[in-house]
Amino acid sequence: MTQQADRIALFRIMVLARTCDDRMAKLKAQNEVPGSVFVGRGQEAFSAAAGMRLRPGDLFAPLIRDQAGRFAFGETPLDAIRTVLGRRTGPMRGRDGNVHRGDWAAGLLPMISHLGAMVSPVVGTLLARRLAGKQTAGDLSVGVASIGDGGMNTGALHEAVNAAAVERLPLVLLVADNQYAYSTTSDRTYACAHLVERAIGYGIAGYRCDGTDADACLETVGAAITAARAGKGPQMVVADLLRLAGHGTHDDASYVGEDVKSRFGDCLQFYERTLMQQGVLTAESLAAIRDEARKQVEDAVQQALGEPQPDVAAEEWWARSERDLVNVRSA
Amino acid sequence: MTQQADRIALFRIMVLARTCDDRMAKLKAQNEVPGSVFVGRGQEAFSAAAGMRLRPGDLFAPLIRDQAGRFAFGETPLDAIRTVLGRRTGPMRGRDGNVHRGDWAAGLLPMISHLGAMVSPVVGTLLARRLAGKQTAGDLSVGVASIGDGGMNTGALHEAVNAAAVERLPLVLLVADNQYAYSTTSDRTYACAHLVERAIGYGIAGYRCDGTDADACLETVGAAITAARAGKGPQMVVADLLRLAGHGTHDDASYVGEDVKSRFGDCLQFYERTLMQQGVLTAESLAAIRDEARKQVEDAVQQALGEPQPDVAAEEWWARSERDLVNVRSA
Amino acid sequence: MKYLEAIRLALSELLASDQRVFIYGQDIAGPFGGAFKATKGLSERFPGRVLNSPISEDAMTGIAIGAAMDGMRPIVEYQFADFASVAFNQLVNHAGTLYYRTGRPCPIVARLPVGGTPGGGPFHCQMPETWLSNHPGLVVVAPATVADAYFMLKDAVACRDPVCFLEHKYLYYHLEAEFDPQSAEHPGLGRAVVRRPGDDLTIVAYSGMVHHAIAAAAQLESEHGLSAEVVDLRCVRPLDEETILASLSRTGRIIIASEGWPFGGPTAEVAALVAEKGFQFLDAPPVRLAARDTPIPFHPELFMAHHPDDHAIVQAALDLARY
Amino acid sequence: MKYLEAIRLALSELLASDQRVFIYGQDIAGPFGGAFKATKGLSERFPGRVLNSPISEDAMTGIAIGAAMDGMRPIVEYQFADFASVAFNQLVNHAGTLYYRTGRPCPIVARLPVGGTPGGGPFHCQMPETWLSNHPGLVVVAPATVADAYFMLKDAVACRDPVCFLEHKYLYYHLEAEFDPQSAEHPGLGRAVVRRPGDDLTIVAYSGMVHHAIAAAAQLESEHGLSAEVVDLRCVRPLDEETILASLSRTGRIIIASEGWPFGGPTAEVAALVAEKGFQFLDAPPVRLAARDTPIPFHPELFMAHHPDDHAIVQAALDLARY
Ligand SMILES: Cc1ncc(C[n+]2csc(CCOP(=O)(O)OP(=O)(O)O)c2C)c(N)n1
Ligand SMILES: Cc1ncc(C[n+]2csc(CCOP(=O)(O)OP(=O)(O)O)c2C)c(N)n1
Ligand SMILES: [Mg+2]
Ligand SMILES: [Mg+2]
Repeated sequence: MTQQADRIALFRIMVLARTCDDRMAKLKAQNEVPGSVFVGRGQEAFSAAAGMRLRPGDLFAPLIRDQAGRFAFGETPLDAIRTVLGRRTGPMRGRDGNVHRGDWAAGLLPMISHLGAMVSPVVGTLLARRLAGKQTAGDLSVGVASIGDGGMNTGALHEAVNAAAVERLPLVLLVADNQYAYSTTSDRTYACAHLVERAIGYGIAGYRCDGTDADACLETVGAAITAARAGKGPQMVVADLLRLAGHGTHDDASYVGEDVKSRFGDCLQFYERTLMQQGVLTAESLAAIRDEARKQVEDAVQQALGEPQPDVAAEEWWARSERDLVNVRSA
Repeated sequence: MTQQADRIALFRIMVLARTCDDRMAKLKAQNEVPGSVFVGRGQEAFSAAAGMRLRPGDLFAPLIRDQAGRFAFGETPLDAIRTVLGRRTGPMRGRDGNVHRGDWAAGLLPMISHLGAMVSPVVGTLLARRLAGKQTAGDLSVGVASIGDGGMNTGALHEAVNAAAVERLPLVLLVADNQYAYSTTSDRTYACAHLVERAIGYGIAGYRCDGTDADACLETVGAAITAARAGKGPQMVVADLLRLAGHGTHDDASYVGEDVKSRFGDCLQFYERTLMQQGVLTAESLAAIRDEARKQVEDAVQQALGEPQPDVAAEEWWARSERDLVNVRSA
Repeated sequence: MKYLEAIRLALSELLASDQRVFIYGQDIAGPFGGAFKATKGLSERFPGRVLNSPISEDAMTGIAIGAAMDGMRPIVEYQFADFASVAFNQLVNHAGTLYYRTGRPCPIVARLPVGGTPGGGPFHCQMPETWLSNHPGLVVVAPATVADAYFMLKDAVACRDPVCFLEHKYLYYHLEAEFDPQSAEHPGLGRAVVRRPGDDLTIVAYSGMVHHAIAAAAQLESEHGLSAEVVDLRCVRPLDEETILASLSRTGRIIIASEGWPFGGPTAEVAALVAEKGFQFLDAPPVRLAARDTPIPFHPELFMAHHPDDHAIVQAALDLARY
Repeated sequence: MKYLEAIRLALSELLASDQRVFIYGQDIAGPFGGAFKATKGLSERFPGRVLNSPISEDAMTGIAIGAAMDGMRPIVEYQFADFASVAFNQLVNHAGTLYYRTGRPCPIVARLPVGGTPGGGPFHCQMPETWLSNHPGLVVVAPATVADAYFMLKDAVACRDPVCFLEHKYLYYHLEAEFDPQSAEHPGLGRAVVRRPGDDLTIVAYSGMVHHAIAAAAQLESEHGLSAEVVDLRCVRPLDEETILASLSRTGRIIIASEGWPFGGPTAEVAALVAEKGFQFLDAPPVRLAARDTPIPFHPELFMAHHPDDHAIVQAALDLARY
């Protein structure tokens, strides 16, 4: 892809994610959504950049603000919305919901809620591929795992990143430092000058980028992913940005200080302005992208709303795949 | 204390610890010890240095190679040996054994086995003292916690050090990088060039020292403890050294490569030679120190061997201090 | 007063009356005041004693342990009980072992928002009492009423041993009742109480399930002329065996209902207890009602079908009465 | 062959026959070969497939989960089951939930050295089956014989679901027996077996306790003319209810013995099971024998007094027979 085409594709994804997040929030307000709705407003550029640089066969372990990265990696608006709506259709069949959707077969990991817990499974998959001889030296399939400034302080995250470093696996840790862990300010969650300083302690490459600058995200995240593919071991990219919404739609984020708000803009607005100024986008193409996104999302919403709820009577209450362990016997 | 007196005191402790460790190993060989025996051979200088710079009111959370630090902090050979022998006397009353001995009231924490788990309780005690107004600005009571190269990779360690950094508490983390985690070489446990690089990621001060050089240990650990007392927040000191024995007496350490052995000497031998060369020690004073240590340990062994075993019939099988919860009621 | 407000009132009174008390947890400081607002306004009223923690449940717990051993009475708020799974080791292997090992108790209170709400899904609805109860040393309580939420929290802080305090999330906002915080009259921390007397059968429950049991008892009375006695365990570890057996001795029939999973835990323990020590009282087999043996589903309809409710209890009671 | 050697043989055959199998854990690579030597020689024979891990139980488990979801059959060795407490979350909330949530099973095997040895103390002697069994999704097995150690480990790897494989440390070196690894005849993974037939009472046990039960049964026979049937659960989660109830239906009396702690878990579950579903068979109350409700003491004499043994079972059997 030419670089301009790439930038437009990135912008498209960001618009689509923003549109989808907004629509989900509206569905929540309309009482169509059983659980919480989490949005990635303000974090689309960083998240999308990762998805843009992944390819089939790679892994992506998104968290709660990664609608953009999910779309870039191939998730459909329909799967996103039908899961948020708890429909029987879609990957989680109403058994799990909202941001917990995923598909191991497609390399899109369905998160469990415990922060930090999704990184070691990515590491394990990458290790498995090496052991199984599925990797091509110099052109490795990589695994991207998302984490936030708060999640960086979980024991699970520490153990997983260290293990990846020891094995020199192609893990790319995407750290979205959005200044808050829920309501908690960064000064209450870590004490280093910048989270990128964690990288040296793990013995892995570290990168910083301005999460509000989409081109910078694409470039930096792209470089990290390229290095991982090349066999340079785990990479950590830390983006500075701000969550431009509540933790979930239930949260008014009134705790976010004006000073902080003044420091961070909206990556989508910035990118739109930039691409317009540079003539990469025109009023027409912009309108087309927006209409297209609205249509994609609206089509998905309408279809999802029409899809069946889980059938309680038919539900199979089985936590194990082996129905009769009495007969489980090795060949 | 004059600096020379300090050095002699340090040497005394190292000799006492080595003598005690050796005697415990002998007791184990003589089938007097129910459980495992872990020794700190080769690590006495680093461990003792910490204990030497602590004072009553401070905290020390030793691990399995800290006999020297324990003695320096005030543990008696008798409490050490009676615990290893499982006697009813002594702090653990035969309920817990060997390296798990301690006394919260004296600030000597009785470790649980799970590596990394003892650091957050030290942090909590330091936090409690700040909250209770028990600390004097500029002259804080500090908490030293030991950890090894292997234990540095536990989630518990990560969470605890980060929390201490956020609260800027006077924690001094003593990292003994003895090249192995049990049989596992460092290249299989961490990937950074040196573990001191973890400090920057936590936003705390980091120090390196040669664990085989007792003077260097005393100086570096002393500086770290002084900084912590002054209110400069958590400090991390990483010593390079080698465990000059098996993981426990049950382990012949045959996995330790000759190359590694050639790189690390015995801190006790080095210090003895240095102090003799400098005339700080004479043949006589050295002999006296050794005899004194042997006598102290032997007296403790003889007394401990004569002390009673736990009385099974009289054992109180209570895991809770409240015997009747039905009546527990707030005032 | 709401169940949540009773907890907040107890917390504020504890902070006001006991300098040893402080609260540590994620997002509990003002202006936010906690994911469920249990600490709303407290950090402002008690500066420096309501502290936000990093997302580090293992360290949060270890920090509370260290503070408690140094003479404080720390209260840890976990955002959801489900996340205390990563604090499991510090709770059971550290807090729970200190008294036996050292003779010094470890008075921490772990506040755990438990139980299901529609749409909560597999990781925000769990009941943790079973995996907190096997290791020795911990006290596990589960208040079902507004008054208990208040009094038992104070009793938990008064208790010298580590207490896991299970707060039911559904009750936070949905349960409201008047009570007199001044009243000296309330049952001790380890005491089970009869919420509703009855003669024909005993329904044992705890936490949110108590309300299903009471509703079921009312329906059994009005629609089926069956008199069910409802025993609220209040404290699941240790159990108040006396109260359970006394009720069974009167009724001869017993149902144990829980929102938790079926294998092991308090329902098994109570069923085993009555079989072992109440055998002669049993006119019929003890009946256990627990959740389905799967993760807790996200979809509200699946969620409602996942755990027993008053209808399930009524059905079981009718079958049991017929035995 | 010793119990430990049977495990090593199974591991080596699994590595030889199935390229999907690899082993991950602390100190398992050569020349060391593991804290208990279960993997001695295997890293040399199977280069790159027996990997030392950092001291990171949570990550070790998550790594196995990821590998399993990608088609491998990982075996994780925890140095002591006690330390799996810090892997609790990945085991119960991740491995255990994947099949129900996604429809894709997670075939990992967690090898957990369990049980007491004199002088082991509070953190090297624990039985983890109770806290591994409440959450849905995990299979928990506890081989008590040399043949089971071999066959059940192979069956565990064949099982599509996550299996916690409890290896008793005392049996590692102390239990020796001949068996034919070629024999196609062995009970399925979830099957309980009658180790010794009897008519007067049933003794249910698992893991190391099975041997106390067998010794007790022999003594009851020779010294007291009592015929005790010994049922080895083998798989504690899920339970083979059929075999337990069938034995009870013949004997009418049952003792459930475990080295684990008393509250909840398999002993409570089996007692509750027989009370619920075997009520009509019970000629006497079910009897539970479990460890003392304290941490496991270090001193050998306290340790021996902490858990039930053959003498305790004999005593309980005599009382039960007299009921
Ligand atoms: C182990 C664990 N503890 C607590 C929570 C509850 N929780 C969910 S999101 C969140 C804040 C996360 O902050 P951060 O990692 O910075 O991500 P952000 O929400 O800012 O994107 C918390 C505390 C959790 N999911 N997991
Ligand atoms: C969480 C946990 N996992 C495993 C163990 C078992 N174990 C005890 S000591 C040890 C090696 C520790 O290595 P290191 O931290 O380098 O300390 P050293 O023994 O070298 O002093 C291990 C794996 C443990 N105690 N805790
Ligand atoms: Mg954040
Ligand atoms: Mg080491």
